[in-house]
Amino acid sequence: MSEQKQNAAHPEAAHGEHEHHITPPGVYIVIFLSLLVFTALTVGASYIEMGIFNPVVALAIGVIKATLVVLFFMGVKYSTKLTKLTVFAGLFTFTAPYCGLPSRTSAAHNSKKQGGPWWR
Amino acid sequence: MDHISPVLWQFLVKWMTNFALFPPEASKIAPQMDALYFFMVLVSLVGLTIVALLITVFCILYSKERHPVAEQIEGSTLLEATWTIIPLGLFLVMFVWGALLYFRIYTPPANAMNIYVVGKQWMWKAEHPGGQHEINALHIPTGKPIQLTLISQDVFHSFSIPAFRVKREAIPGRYTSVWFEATMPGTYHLFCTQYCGTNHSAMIGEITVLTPDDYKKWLAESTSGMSLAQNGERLFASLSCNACHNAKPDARGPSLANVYGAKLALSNGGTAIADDAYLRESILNPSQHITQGYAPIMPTYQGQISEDGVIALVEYIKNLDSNYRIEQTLNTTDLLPEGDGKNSPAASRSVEQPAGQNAAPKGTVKQ
Amino acid sequence: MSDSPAIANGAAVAEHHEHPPYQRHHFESVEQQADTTNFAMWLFLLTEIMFFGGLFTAYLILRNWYYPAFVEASHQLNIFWGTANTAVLISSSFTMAMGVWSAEMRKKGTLVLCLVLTFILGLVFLGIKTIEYKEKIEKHHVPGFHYSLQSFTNPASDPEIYKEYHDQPMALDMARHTELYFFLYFAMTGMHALHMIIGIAILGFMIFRARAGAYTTGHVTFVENFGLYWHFVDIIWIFLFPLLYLISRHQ
Amino acid sequence: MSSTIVSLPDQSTARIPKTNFITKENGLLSWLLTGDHKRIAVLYLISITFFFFIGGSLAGLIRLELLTPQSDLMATDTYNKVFTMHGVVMIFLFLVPSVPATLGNFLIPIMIGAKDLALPKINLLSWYLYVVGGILVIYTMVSGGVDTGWTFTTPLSTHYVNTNVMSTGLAVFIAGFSSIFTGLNFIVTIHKMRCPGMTWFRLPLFVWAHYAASILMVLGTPVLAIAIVLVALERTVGIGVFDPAKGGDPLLFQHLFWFYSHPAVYIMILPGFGVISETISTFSRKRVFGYTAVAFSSVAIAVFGFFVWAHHMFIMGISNYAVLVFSLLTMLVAVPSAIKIFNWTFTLYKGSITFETPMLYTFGFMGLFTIGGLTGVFLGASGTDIHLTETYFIVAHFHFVMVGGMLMAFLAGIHFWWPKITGRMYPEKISQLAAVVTFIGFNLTFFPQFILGTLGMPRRYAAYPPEFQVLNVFSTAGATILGVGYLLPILYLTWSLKYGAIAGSNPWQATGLEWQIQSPPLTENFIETPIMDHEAYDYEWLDRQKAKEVTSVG
Repeated sequence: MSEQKQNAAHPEAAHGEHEHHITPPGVYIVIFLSLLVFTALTVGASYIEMGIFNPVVALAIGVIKATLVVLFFMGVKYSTKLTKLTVFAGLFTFTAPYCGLPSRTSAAHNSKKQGGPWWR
Repeated sequence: MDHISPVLWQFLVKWMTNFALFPPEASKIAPQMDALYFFMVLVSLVGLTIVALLITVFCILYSKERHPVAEQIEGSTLLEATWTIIPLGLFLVMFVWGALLYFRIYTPPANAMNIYVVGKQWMWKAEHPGGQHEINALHIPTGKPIQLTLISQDVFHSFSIPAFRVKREAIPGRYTSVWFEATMPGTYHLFCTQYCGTNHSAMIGEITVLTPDDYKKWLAESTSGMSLAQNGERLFASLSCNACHNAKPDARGPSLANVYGAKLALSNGGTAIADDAYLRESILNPSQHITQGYAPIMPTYQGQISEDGVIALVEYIKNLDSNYRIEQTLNTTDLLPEGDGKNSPAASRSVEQPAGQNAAPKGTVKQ
Repeated sequence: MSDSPAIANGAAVAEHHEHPPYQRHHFESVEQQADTTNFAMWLFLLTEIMFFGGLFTAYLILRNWYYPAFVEASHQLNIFWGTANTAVLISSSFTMAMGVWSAEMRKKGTLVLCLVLTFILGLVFLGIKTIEYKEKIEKHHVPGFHYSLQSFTNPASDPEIYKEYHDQPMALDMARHTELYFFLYFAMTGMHALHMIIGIAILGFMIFRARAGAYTTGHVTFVENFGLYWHFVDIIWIFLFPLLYLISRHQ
Repeated sequence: MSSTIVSLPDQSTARIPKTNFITKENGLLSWLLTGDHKRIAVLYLISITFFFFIGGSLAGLIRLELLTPQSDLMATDTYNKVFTMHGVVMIFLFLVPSVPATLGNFLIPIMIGAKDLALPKINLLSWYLYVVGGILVIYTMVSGGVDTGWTFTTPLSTHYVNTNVMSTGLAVFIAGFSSIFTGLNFIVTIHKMRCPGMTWFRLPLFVWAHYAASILMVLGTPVLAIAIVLVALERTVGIGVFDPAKGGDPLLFQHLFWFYSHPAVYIMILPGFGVISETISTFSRKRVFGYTAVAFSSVAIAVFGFFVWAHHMFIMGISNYAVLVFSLLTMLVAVPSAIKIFNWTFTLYKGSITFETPMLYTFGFMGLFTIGGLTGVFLGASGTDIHLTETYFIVAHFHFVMVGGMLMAFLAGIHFWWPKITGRMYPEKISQLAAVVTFIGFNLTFFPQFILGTLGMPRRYAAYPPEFQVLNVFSTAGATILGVGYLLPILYLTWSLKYGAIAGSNPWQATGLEWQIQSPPLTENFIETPIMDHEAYDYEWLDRQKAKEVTSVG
């Protein structure tokens, strides 16, 4: 309690002690470059005929890129459990409605009755 | 005082004569629905009584006068588990029972007589296979399973017959269905229960349940001369559908004979069962429903045929299927007036039938 | 106040502390304040995810239903501009991250530079988006405004696209559904662009404040939280890009 | 029932503390620009009461129209507009913000020992958003109303009505963001602003309930927002996403809408649960029975509540598989509510019970919510849902939960914390009368509707078959009594602002942190940061505390 108050009086000191991690610019550069590489990859992959795997690869690369941004640019890797939990909760409520949504390929027939995620 | 008491008197008389806790049980499913309903009422009453009783007893025993100092109790895992597990068990029973009932109400038997119902602001239009049309009314016989195929022409409506305990939403753009078997002759309410705009409360009608004999009479009186399938046949010709779907060997479109209920191989590689919904969709959005081996040349009829027209076409195509026709004929001959049974397009079609079946292997894979 | 014994058993004497000017009165410490606003920002992003979620759901369901229409309609998008925009947005995210770093290291000059770069890259993104939108307007591919099906019922009439994809002419009933694709395209990218515009406006404000040195005295919360927002907008694009531009290229 | 726990200071010497959050600053502007959560709560209280009475008068009109089977008081059009406005006002402008924005706003920071909510400006912003939403609703009403029903069902709302759908949609959108910001603020505050010693399991259950409700607000409301944006675009541009004629999917709107609007039911009721936990503990002088179970059942309701939305669509043709999943989940979500009811009941066991007004409302809540909850199971079981949905049964069900549950809890809470907010007591006798009148009126109004629904009377009907009249007459008669029951508190609570007895800091001898500070509280709530050194609802701690005070004074 009193310690907290002292910290309040010396925000700089508190800042150094258990304030969040400062990511060095080197990490940012590496992430930046890998994001560019992944962008090139995903564009390249879209030019290769892979059937059902085209959307899978594209979305997988999207997920990897997003993960990199969340972990490093947004600093979740170094942040509190609470933030991680928040991110996870967001991910869960966002993706849960899509479960069972069939990834449509050109081969499968589609009728309104068949297409749809689990809640339809 | 003079004018109040008659009003009160009327009011009480009305109450006594009309008092009911649930509507008449006029269909086969109604007693089953009521059984579950009263089971739930019972459970609720018991639950409510337990809670009310406990509260009352505790309030008397532990009021401040009698019990000036409270005893602090943390909780009790055993008790809490009890009132978690017992309600959970009861709710699960209700869930299973309810689901069984649900599937019974929405799974029509194969031999059901099909009546089409189109909802529009603000009326119900019923179309009987024999060609009879009804607005805000429906005549049906007792003792026959009746399937309703519902669709809406504009907004959501809901077709509800409380005395039968059935209800189904009529949705724009897709068929839904429900079935029932009436047991008691009489007239019953038909309501639209899904709010549908200004005259929602005027979208009501009467279900008239007749004995099979009376129903036969009614059919004879209200016939329009042409069955629904015959109407469809006429429309089929006037839209020049038969220019392609003519069952000739070099036809540009697949033969429609025996298509209904068949598993079709589609040009995009998939398969589909040709049910009512499929037939409707393939008229309005043909390009997604091209049978294998045919070019995607069929134009869309979206916006050119009303829902009633589509229904007539669907019924016509369904009647081209011999199984369906036999089923429906078996189902309705004892109900139809003399000679009317031959009114179905089957009679006039029997000459073309062999040709249709010749072409069938090309487009359809019947399994 | 005799009747209000605040419970303060551990009662350290409440002396008045010198708070930095940016600490709001109801926080115990700057650290608590930073933590709190940071968490609030994350929660706000959570609501944003759910907001976009509705559009993603609509897109995926309708794509499932009208697959050929969605495929052919997406061929109208220009992968070059899409890729360029992705690179621009990633770069802006990078400069933003560097901005946060320079605020933390109290490098005022670098911070201003980074913010200005982010600002410019944001504008470039919107500029490219305008080019793309303009193309759609010219081809009458804006749903609801004289929408034209010509490119789909007769792909050869659209030589540039045809050269690339050799699309088959679509039946009218399917071609009609390309309008749904373009609506979702405009809704999703438009909603994203709206977020960009709001972000750029805030960036402009931040540049002024940064030049005045407001973020380089240890109070980096605002820059950090804005960074989260900016990266979030980036992530939305990271998913929009493949979903709208790429996954249908080969179907 | 002479015995009471009320202990007031000596009225001849007692004074309302000179400095408190009300007297700190003067002038209208000091209220309109305030960051103080207590002042914002009061602003909310005033605006919510205003809209409650608008919604209430609309309900009165509905009941009057239904007195006779014909639509004779007003045209069907007008009737449709009246019930739509009743729904919009009551749900978005009253029920959703009722307890959280008033009592929650006022109490959560104090209960956790903080000086304010984490984001005071956002808190003020959310009130302004609420007001803008409210003004838009009033604008809608005076400029001709809207008749889509509060559910905005497509394609009715997009292509078949010509009324003010846009302004209503905008109002709901904006009011939605008001509730998002309130929820966000609560979550952040509860996580980050707790005073030393205030662990999660020392939080009052009021705070737990609000935490659960806030999760739903933050995650659910944006989906409503996007659904409304799409409806607006559909109306203006004709985008076709919900339009079957263009290949869109009208059921998609139902999914998006209910994805919010079902959790919204829990947004409305959970804070009410919180109030009941506080009152029942205080008036039986006992710790809530099974604190952890009650706390976690709130969270369980929040989590399960997200995955039951399609039970509104059983008869609309969703897949059989979806019907099974959603029916099962609906049954599961009923269990935590049952747990709560029993835990509250057993809180009375071996307590020392008194019957002040908040406790009477609490009993009312428990009875009515039990009925409301159990009839919910009728609708969750897919089979019986077919017969009962879209009838007066469902109207009665959600009025039992929302009005019988939530409004009772709201009134319990208002009476309970009135002395804390204003520093004065309400008059006890007449308020007990009001509680009883409300309970009787409520049952008379809504119980006949269960029978009406079972008989098949559809909801939203301006005219109905004559055989339903008798029960409708009962219902309207009940509504009159109910109206009196709601008018009474307005009168005597206003009266008490000037003439009520001085309450002192802890009239109920309750244990919450809010009762340990002066009433009305100081702007920063506490003189110095409190330290929580005991469990919630620790009446022994309170006794020790009192004993200490006596000795120190002696």
